[in-house]
Amino acid sequence: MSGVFLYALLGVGLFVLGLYALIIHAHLLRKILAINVMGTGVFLVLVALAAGNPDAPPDPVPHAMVITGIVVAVSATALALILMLKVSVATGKNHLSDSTRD
Amino acid sequence: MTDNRKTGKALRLLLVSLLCAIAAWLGYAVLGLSLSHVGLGQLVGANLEASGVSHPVTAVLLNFRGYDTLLEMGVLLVALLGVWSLGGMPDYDESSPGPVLDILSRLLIPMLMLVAGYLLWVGAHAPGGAFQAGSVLGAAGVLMMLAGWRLDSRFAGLLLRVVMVSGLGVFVMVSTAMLLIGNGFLEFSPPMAGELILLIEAVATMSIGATLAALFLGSRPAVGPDK
Amino acid sequence: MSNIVNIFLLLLAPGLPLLLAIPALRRRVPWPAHLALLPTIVLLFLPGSFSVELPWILWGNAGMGIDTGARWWLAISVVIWAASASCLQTPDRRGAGNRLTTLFLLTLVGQIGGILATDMVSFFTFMTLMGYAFIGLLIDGGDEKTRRAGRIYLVLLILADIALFEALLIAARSTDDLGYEAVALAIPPSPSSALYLSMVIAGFALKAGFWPLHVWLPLAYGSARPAVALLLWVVPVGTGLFGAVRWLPLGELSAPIAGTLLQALGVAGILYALLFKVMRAQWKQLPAHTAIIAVGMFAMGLGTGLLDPAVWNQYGHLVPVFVAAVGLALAIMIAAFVWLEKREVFPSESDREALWLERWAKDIIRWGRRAGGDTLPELCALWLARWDSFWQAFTWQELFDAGEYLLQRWELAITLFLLLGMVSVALLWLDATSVL
Amino acid sequence: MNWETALPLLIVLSSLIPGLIIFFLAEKQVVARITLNMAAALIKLALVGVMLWGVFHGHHYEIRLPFLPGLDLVLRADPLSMLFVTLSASLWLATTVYAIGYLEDSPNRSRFFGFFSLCVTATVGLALAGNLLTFVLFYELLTLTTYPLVVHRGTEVARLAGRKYLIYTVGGGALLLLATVWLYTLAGTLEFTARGFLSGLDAVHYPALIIIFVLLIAGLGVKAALIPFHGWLPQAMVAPAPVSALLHAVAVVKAGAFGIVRVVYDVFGIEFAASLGVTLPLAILASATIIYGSLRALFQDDLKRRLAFSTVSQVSYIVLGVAVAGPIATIGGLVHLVHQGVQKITLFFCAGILAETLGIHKISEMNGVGRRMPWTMAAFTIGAFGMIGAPPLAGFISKWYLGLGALDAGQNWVIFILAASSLLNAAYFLPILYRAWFKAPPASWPDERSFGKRETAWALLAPAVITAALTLGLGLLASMPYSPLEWVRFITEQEYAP
Amino acid sequence: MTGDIVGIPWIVVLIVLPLTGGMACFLFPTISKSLGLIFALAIFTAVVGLGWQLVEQGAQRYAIGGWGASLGIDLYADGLSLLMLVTAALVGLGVSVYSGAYFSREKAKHFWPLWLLLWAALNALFLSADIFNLYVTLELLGLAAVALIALADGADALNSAMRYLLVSLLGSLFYLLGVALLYHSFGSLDIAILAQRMEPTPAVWSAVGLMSAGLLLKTALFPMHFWLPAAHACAPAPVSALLSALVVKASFYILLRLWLEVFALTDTSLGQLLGLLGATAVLWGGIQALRQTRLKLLIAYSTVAQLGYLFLAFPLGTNIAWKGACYMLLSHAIAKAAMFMAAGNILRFCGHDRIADLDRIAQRLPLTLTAFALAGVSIMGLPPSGGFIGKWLLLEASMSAGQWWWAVILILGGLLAAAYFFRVIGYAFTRAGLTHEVGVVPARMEWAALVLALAAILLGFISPAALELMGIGTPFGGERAG
Amino acid sequence: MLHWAFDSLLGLSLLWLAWRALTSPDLFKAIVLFISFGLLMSLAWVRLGAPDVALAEAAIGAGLTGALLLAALARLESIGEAGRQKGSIGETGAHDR
Repeated sequence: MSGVFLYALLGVGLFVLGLYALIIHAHLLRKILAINVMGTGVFLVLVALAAGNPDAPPDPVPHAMVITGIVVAVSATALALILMLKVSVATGKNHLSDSTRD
Repeated sequence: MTDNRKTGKALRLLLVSLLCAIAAWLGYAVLGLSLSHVGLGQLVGANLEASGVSHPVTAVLLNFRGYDTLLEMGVLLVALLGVWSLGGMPDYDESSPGPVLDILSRLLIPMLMLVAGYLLWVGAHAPGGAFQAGSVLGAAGVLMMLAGWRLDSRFAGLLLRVVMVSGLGVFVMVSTAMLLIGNGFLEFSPPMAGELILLIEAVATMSIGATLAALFLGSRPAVGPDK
Repeated sequence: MSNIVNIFLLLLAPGLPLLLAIPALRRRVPWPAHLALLPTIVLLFLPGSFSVELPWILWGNAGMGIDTGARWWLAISVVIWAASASCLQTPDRRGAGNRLTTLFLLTLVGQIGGILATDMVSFFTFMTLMGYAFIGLLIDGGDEKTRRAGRIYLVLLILADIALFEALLIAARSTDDLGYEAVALAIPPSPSSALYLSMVIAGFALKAGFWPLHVWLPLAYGSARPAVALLLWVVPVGTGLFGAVRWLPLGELSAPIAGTLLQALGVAGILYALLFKVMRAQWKQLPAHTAIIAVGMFAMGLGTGLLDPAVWNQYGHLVPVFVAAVGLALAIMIAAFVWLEKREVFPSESDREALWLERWAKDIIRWGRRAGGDTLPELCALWLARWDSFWQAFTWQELFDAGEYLLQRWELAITLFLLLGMVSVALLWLDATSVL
Repeated sequence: MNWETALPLLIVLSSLIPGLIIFFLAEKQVVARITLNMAAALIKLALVGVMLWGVFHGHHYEIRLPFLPGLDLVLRADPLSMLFVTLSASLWLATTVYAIGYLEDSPNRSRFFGFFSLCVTATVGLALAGNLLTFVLFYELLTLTTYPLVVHRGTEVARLAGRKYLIYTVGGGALLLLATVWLYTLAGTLEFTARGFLSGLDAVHYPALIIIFVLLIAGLGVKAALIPFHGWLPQAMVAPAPVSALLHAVAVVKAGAFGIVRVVYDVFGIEFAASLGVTLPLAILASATIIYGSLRALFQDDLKRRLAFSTVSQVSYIVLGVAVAGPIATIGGLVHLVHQGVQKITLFFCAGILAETLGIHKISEMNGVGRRMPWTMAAFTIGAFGMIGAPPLAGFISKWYLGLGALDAGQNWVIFILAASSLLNAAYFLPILYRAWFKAPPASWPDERSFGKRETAWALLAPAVITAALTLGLGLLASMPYSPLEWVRFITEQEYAP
Repeated sequence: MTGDIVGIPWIVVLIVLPLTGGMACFLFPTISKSLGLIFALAIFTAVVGLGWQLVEQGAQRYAIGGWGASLGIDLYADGLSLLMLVTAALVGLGVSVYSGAYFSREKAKHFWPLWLLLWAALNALFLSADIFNLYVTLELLGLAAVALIALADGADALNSAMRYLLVSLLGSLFYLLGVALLYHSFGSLDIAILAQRMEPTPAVWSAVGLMSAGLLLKTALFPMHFWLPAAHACAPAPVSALLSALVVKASFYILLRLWLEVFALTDTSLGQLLGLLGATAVLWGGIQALRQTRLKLLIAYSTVAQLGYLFLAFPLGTNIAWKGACYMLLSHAIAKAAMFMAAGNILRFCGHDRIADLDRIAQRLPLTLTAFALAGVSIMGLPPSGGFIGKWLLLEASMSAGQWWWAVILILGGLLAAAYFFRVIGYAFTRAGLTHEVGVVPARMEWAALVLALAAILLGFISPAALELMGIGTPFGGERAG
Repeated sequence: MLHWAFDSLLGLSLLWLAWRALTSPDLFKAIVLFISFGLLMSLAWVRLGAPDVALAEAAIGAGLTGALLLAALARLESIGEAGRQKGSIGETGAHDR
């Protein structure tokens, strides 16, 4: 029972940690990593709480949701990475630059 | 300069404390959850019979909440489209892999394919399923590409696109076909539900594998601005 | 039948000159100025008083008609107009002859219409037409002095029109019918009768050149061309006097203050003209001063009428005769002078004397300039240099320099003064009627 | 849809549709454009004539279009709207003729005439508006359709003038909208009703109503060029002369004034407004505008600018007439709506003719112009005397009723304002006339165009002469049946009927 | 016949059609242009069909797979969904027509499948009644949008696409965490069931906060709008149109749904906060737009401002306020799409979009400028446009709620909008200092923009019907609901 | 008790790995740490009774994502080098390890 909350809290921790990293790092690759960590945190909250009742088998719906989420995450990561590369090629920088203002 | 650093430090401190507060609040909220009424587990269990598969997660993924999965296939396709639209098809010029990788890949790839097949099949009643199988297949593809294998350009056209699209396509087709035979959308009648799910999963596995491999490949654009 | 002829003639008397005033219509007409007088002359010989109501015109109760008083006045006018028209037929010097004729005819329309009008609004309308057309006549082709006279008269005319307009409004408030008699009957009991009287007196005093508002008269007499000089009495002065008689509720009302004031004005005018002008023996100015004296006498008469209605009722009918007589006399006098001048009896003299009205206005401007134009801009420049373009539009310097015409400037001064005056009058009046 | 419903719509459409078609005509299709323009103007006038007759005989023309929950778009013909509609339709015809002459050979004529027609559409719609919402709609439409006309020349000056115009009018529109919504939430209706629809409201709302009144007047005052919202008007003079003419005489300025009339009579109701104590401040504001506009006009050397400030001054007569709050003053104010329009359009026509024929823009260039262009200056003279209020011209009638009405309502101070204004009007118009008629013409004009024997193109001169004749006719024959004065009396009888 | 049409499960058709279309265009890139148009028309027809169905039968609930909530996923269509679908269909059709001429062959190959999948995501999102399903659609939408932005070449576009991707992912994760909390609080993902079981606990408040934050980030409400101007300005013109018109509205729609049904909050302090942010957005966006020197950036900032309007309904919370916001949303979508298209035309014509050098566009590109101006009219909220209706309703709501300050914001926002749009229009009349090379603008692009702009104006005339349609299934509560 | 200890240990290592992965100055190290994080994560999924998720995490979350990240890093570095060689792009952050 307590393990459930332990993992759920861990999920929250990962989420906030990822958020922190996302904000403070400029490097795009790090940002992408941070987003992934955040995602894992959220998944952890979902799944951990699904195992709430030790007597019954865990709720499969959050599991399915997380699997969906993982696939979504990898798709997004793939797109993000290639976009990052393109940005790097185009600007020579691997962080975002604000160049829309004349 | 030092001022900047100071303000930067102060800002960071502020951020940390803010995030700590958020974490604390979220933690409090999570701890406050009463888990006495469990989610849909029992409901899933009760309807498992009608789903056509015996493994609850697969049942949820492909039957109860199959629509999510359908859209998820769409997400994969969009990611692929995005990657392709950014760089087009990747370049074929690649340094040759080392001998270790070469041998390893010769050994690993057939095994991975086997694993994928197994996962797909077992998914109906035990952990496993299309995504896991697909990703294993994808891993095999990645390995093959690391080993220098490239898709023959003859297959890079329509055929490749068909493979990429097939996962989503078959899913949509089958679901819509249900509509046409008088069921609801995505409503698999129990007698053939298992078969249909397997069909969808099989095609999806192949498609997912191909897509994941293509995503990997696509992440290697040519250097320099491409027009 | 005869009635229709009468009405036709009544309409034609101002109508024909009006039509002829349009250059295109008189292009092929010989002697248009004389021709224009024809219906009026015929009208003079129709017996009896008659009148016609004109529906649709203005607000419905306008009318024209002729009675004994009007007939006298009309007769003398026609004579003088005919004389003037004869003088008009001089060779065209500056290409303005065409326009001069137009103005001449318009003035004619105004004057004849004014005489024939049976209600105040029509009279006012015709008189306005006459006034402005006459100014045009006066300054058209005139020299600087004439123009100055014209400008002064223009200002007086505008003021007069305003005053008379107010008077009209008061009258209209008292009665729906703006015929002379109806007004004369309605005004005495009205609470605004004092205001009405003062407005009417002010208006006609301005129009007719009562002392001390006579300044333009000598100027005009001195410099206007003969045709115009002949008309000076009949047109602006005479019509003004004629109007005053008609508009004032003479014989119905006893107004001691107004009466005394008028008498005083009359006496002052006469004395002024006698003492300061006639004594100087400027022969050429004689008609002007004669006119001033005549106006003064007329003012005395009016004052007496206002003081004692009974006297007016007894002798009022003589007024037109008097005016007509003076008019005729003046016309003859002018004709004589014209004749004399042609024989170069008088040395040409330039009257350099500055007019008080103009001097006064110029002083105001000068003070204003000194106070505002010289000191303020310096201060402004000091303080507001930064606000360059925006504020400069509003500096006093700009304000004064922008008005490039003298005329405009002193109109402004007068306007301000008049506004001030109006406010004080208004305050007095409101105080009197205890509105406040 | 029967005839009585269709007519208001048809009147609006009669300029809308041709306007839209004109946009798509090529520059070269001169004949088609002229035909379309003239036909539209004539048809509109005919329709208005029919409607005028109908309204006089008690027919009820109304069309409703559901627009918002609980609120319809309403086009309705009542006597007051007919006054404005007739004015717009007739002067549109005149201005169209004039504009055809004026814009000969200039670029972008299709755009110009298109917006020109739309502008009239907006004006007519505004006149026929049966509730405040519809009014607001057309009011904004008017802003939008006049803007391209103001910047038509496409110069930097025009752009800046357009900007200023917009800042004022859009701002005004916003205030109007705010007030309208507020009013709607308070009263639950916006239908124009003779003698207002607010008098039944709870006294708790009176302070709000006063604020609403102020907002409404401010919003409308922008177009009516009440001080301190008049700043756009002189700037907008960069527009071509027909636009200025339309802007001043018919469309924009009048729309504002007409709106104020509507608000005071048909929204608040004059008695109710008076009991709220808002009419006196309005009258004072109008008076201040009258005097201020005239004073500013005195110092303008640019002819159109002088006329513009004159408009600032003159339009406030209408407001003043309304604010004095009495039947006779109402007659004066409303009739001035028409009279000022006719007079001012004459003056602008003439100013345009001078600019177009001789290149004269400044008063100081006008020496002796009467000799060169007698007909034009004759028309100008009539217009100017009308403005001064000399009898028997149209302006005299307005001034007469204003003054009489003020006396009648016990607001004696107003006649002093009228007097001062007349004086100032004379002060800024007569010098022009003096110059034009009695000064010697210069050796050559700034930019003279030859029109053969005639003094200028007939299409330019004819409208000016006709409106000048109208100025005379409207004054002289003021009591003729169907004259504006008679019509206004008809309106007033309804508004003040016991 | 009518029964047949009404009987078709249009809800499903609306999702399947664009999905199929996307796949078809992907498979057959050479004919993607014609395929895309055909599918666009078909989707439009389907929306009409659904509308008919809703009118005939009221709000529709469709249980996918026959399971029904909360085991399965339900689709739900009421007036609000219909509004969004119609918005998407109108803009989508316009964009489809426009894009047919806009993109080169190479780009079109990528554009059409992405666009149709994006449309699928939109339709799925508007029809979903399941909060996790909404997450999936959000992701689909976000990725498609990112890919579309990146279709524009150049560093700026890539930069802004990247930023948008990160923001979008972050927002989705916030949302997903909220979903997790809600699911574990109430054991269901269905909106209706959640609404029944709703009770205020810390977890629910956290979910409200998280989901709102995530969705606001995606909706770009001030101060979370930082990513929007660049993204919307750098994207290809039709994509800008889609983003401003539809994509940001999608997350707003979810927020609205949650707010209206799930959270049904009586405590309005959060609503006041949203209103305040909205008001700030209106002013800030307006002022920023006024300061821009480039046309597309101006329009993008205008979007920031206009999004602010939508949030003014939150503190008011009345039926009429919601309807006003929704009408605003609809007309803004259409007008803004038209405006971006017009800007695209101008960009192609002049080769730049510097406002001060527009160089007599009024003469040379009249249709486009007309489109721009008409769209501007709606955005400014001048009558008789759709924007006016929205503004009127919001004004009415705020005045009757006695919260007049929102009315003032609305008015000020309109004034600002007028200021920045007329700045553009003013320069369109003048001659620029230097003349530019003139590009060819296909007539199709001009007309697409113009027709959409006209639609934005015409929206003003159909409001009674539109408001009635919007009210199917009473998504905004009763007429009197406070 | 043992479960407790295991869970705590697992949790702490996950947190530490995540922290290191996100803060490590060397990008390559960071990615490797992230992959290990993913693998450890699948252990956690198993502990939570979600073997399906564990499988997916191992295959997709750790495996494929890791491969994608590594490949991306490699390309990023080569882009940086190319930029440096060309000399056109002075500032590059590819090597901020």
